[in-house]
Amino acid sequence: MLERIPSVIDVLVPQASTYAGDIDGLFTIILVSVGIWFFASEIVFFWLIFRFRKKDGVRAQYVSGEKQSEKKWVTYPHLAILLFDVLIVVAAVRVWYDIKQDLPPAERTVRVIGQQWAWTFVHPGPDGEIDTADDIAKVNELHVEVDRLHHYKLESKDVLHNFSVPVFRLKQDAIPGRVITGWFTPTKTGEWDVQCAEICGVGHGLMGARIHIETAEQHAAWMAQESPLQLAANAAQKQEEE
Amino acid sequence: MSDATAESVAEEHVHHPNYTRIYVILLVLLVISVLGPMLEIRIITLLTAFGIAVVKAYLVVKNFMHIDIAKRYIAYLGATSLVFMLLFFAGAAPDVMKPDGSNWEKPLWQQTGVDITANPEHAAHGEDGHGDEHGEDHAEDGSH
Amino acid sequence: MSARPIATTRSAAGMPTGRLAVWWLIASEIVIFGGLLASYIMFRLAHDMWSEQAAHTSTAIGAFNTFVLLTSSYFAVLGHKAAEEGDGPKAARYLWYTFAGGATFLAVKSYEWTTEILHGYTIASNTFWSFYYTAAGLHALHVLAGIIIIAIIAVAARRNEELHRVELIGIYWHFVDVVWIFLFPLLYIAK
Amino acid sequence: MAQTIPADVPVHDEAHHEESFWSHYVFSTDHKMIAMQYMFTGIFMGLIGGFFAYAFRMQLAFPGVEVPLFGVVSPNEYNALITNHGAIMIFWVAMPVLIAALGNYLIPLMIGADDMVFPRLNRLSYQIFLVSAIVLLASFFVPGGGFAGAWTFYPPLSSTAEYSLTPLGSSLFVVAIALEFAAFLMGGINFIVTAMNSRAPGMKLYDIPMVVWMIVVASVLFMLSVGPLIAGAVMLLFDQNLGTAFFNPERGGDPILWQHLFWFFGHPEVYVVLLPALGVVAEIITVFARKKLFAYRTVLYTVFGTGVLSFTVWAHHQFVAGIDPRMAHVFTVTTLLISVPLAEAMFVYIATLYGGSISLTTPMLWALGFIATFLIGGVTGIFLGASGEDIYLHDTYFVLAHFHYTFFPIAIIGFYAAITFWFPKMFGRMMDERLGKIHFWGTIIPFNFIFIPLFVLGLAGQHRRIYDFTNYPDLAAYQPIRVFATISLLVMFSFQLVFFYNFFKSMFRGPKAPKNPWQANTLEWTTESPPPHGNWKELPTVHRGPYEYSVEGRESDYWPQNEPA
Repeated sequence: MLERIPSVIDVLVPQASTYAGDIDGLFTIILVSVGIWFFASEIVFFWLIFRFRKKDGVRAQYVSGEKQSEKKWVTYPHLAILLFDVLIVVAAVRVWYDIKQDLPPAERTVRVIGQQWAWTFVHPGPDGEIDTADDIAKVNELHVEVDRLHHYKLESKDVLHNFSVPVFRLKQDAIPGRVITGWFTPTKTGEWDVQCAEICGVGHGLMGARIHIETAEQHAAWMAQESPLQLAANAAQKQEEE
Repeated sequence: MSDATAESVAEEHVHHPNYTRIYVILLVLLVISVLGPMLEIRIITLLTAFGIAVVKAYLVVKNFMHIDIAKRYIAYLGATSLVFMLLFFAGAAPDVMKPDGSNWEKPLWQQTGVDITANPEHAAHGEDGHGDEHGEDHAEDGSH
Repeated sequence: MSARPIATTRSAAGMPTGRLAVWWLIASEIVIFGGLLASYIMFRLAHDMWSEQAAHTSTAIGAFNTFVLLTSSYFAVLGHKAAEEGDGPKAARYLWYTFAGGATFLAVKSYEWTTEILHGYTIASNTFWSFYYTAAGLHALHVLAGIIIIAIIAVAARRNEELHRVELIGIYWHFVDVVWIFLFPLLYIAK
Repeated sequence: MAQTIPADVPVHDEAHHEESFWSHYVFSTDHKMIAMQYMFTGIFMGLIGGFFAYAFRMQLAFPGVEVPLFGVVSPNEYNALITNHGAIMIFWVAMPVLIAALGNYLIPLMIGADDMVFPRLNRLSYQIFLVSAIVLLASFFVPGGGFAGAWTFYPPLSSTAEYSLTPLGSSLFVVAIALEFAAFLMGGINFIVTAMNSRAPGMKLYDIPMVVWMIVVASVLFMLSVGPLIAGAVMLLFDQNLGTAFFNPERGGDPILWQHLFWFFGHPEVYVVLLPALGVVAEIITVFARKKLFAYRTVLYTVFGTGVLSFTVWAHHQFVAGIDPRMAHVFTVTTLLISVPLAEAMFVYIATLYGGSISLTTPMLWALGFIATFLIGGVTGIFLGASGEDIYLHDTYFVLAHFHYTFFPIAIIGFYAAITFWFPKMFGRMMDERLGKIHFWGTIIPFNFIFIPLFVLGLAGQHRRIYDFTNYPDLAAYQPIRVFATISLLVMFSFQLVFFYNFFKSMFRGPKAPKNPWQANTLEWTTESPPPHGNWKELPTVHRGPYEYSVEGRESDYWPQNEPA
């Protein structure tokens, strides 16, 4: 629903996951709701400064603001703000529920491991399961297939890290001693930044990775090329040649 | 100003409770709170240990610290700080107290309860036995 | 004594300044101990196996120390009563009894800790022991601060000076007592 | 004497003695001198914090360049710079200047008392604060350098030397912060008790000037929220140095616990520094609009409401930090709820201008500038409090720009408003209005030019605390925006020279200030400028509220609180 609202973030960062549109739509909703109040307040504010600037012979009025007829000028707006807040809460909670709390069944699972100062991504091999012999572990390189619902299992080996993929609008801290599960479904092929968004020591600034969103064919080809079985075979072949 | 000071001085000359009686009650409660847990029944342990702690604290605060004579807002102040601590507990406990939650788990949970390696005396004391409900923990400890 | 400002002698809130300040101090102490104990309780409820560790604390020593603190509190309140009656030397005497209680508490505590550390239960052994030493240690620091102040006040009270301070240190001392009343079951009894 | 002084209380007589330099400036127990000590220490720390900002902004705009006066910024130095910039600006600038300096200076003067209730405790509070500042500064020079794990010092990075690589720096950082808390606890108790007990005869609760209320409520918030973090700081110190494992998950601890302990304090802390600034603004706009504060009681209730609510919102800093997702719903609701009292406070201030006679003096410009810019900080907070949106915006430059739009108005604009307003009282001389206005425009315009671009960078997905964005292919293209923000910062800094010139020139050469240069009502304007030791020869009595301006049927448009009817 929210993704149909025009987005301002989209101009800067493409949307590459199913829920990116929701977050961008939510941004627009909040922008409009608070924007109205912000501009209204600033306009009234500057108008009052101009209108009631000091003039010779004009005295200020004595307004206590304690009378109901006067107080309504701040009471009504603040009730209206409460109303806008409710709207924002409802929208925000829905988006949050979909992204963080609800966990649709996975088609693929990747393990994401943060450590000082690199990301290790454990991809399932051709068998589609992680924690098996044909897992493909890559450093700072995440390969996912477009339009597949991925679960990530996020871990940290040492300090706090944060797995952030701006094109997905996704962010989650990695906590040592915890495994946090989340999900995403890529919708657009391409290659973008993955950042660490929680300070993790000297190398925090260098702890970037790249996400490669590939079509099914590209992904299969990559998997075939990188699978441990294939790599072992290549190595054996190389040895033979020597 | 002087009248306010006089007033506060007057306030101090209030009826003093019988301190000795309170003290004896406190000692009796102390004995109960020590004896209660010896029955090794969990509910009685909790009641005698913590229930009596609350009663003792109440007696001290009321009769020794004279909170009932002090201005009312002092009691509210103390209550407020306690309520905020409850709030803190309520906000933090879902993360800290639980082995797992919505979409997260702590895989190290089971093995980290007792860090035996840093505890040389454990072998000697571990076999004492402390009630059956801890049987599992012993098994857990044995694996280290 | 330096000059006391007129501000200190006013009591627009209906309470002598010193007593008001002690209560605010106690409120701030409640949240310090509260934060620590809330953290402890979270861990404690989470880890059933800690009772295994808690079993190595000495309930007898803990109970004796509770007795000592309750008794010292009793003397403190008797001192307060004496001070209100204007009997400085009597108040001072009771304060010294309180002082003796606090000192006994610390002596017993030192013996207890020495024994435990010699048995290998150090602050780093396990998170139960970390909380045990941190909470009891923070409390012991308050006892230490308390008896130092008690000594200072007792010396003045003997000369019938600053008698209102007997009440103030008393309130603080009772608070230290109350904290121990909760620490005792939390650290010693619950097993 | 209007005061009947109990016989056993010695009267101030040492004020008439010649005081030595040491007892007058260093070991003084006079609240005004302690306020000055806090203020100048705060300004000094502010210069250091500002210098840090200069160094790391230069690095961001021109990566790898040799920054003049600093040198090449290494990654670890960069992290240390941002960490200590944050910590200094909040704990060693905003807190001492807004709470301690203003509280010390204004509370006794505004409630008609001769000093704080515990002058020696007050002095001790400053001395501990000074030690904490020295410990922090010392931490930059120990082996390994200053702590570099962000001002929130999350463990395990802060608790484990092999991760942070700053073994001594991290411990000293924690010690400095703990000492600072101890100092402000003492100061806070002093403020609260003074305001509760030592009000001038006749001053009822609703006659207390708003800034005093605000400082007192802020002190209460500080006192009730800092406890868990003091306990946490002790636990962290033990983790660092004694081998405990409170926050170490491998041995049964939990790093999330720290985040709760920290933010349970950290969020009320925002209001701790905000409220005094709001109070300053209330004093100034009423004086220069010649208006009664609109709905005094409503303001007070919004302040109490904000204070209570501020204890219930802390985990919105941790939405994506690994807390249970279900908890986020609760904290979203409370966070958005807190916008209501604050919006109301803003509305009240704007409503106060209605029907006024507004003269745009320098302090008034700062106060109005506060409202205009703080509104931006306020509304951008809504984005971050909404859990769903925070997934994307958390820890981006959007957050950074947001809280600079709150903290800059609070700490910097609030300070300038207060200092230009009370300068005549503090130093007995007037500041230069023309220089003041140049300084105002030279600060407020570049300030917006620094941070509005950073909102855009945040929306583009740029994260905080990264020392060189050109390493990120998707972010490298935004370099011109970073350069623009840095140049704006340089412009803003250079205009601060105008302030310091004005400040020191006026302090020694400015025209003598009368007792009440702004024709204000509150009690501090009824004594000499600067007030003598003991503040008044005869302590005042209060007859009315602090904001009786332009009362109908009176010839003069102000009505001092102490003037009998």
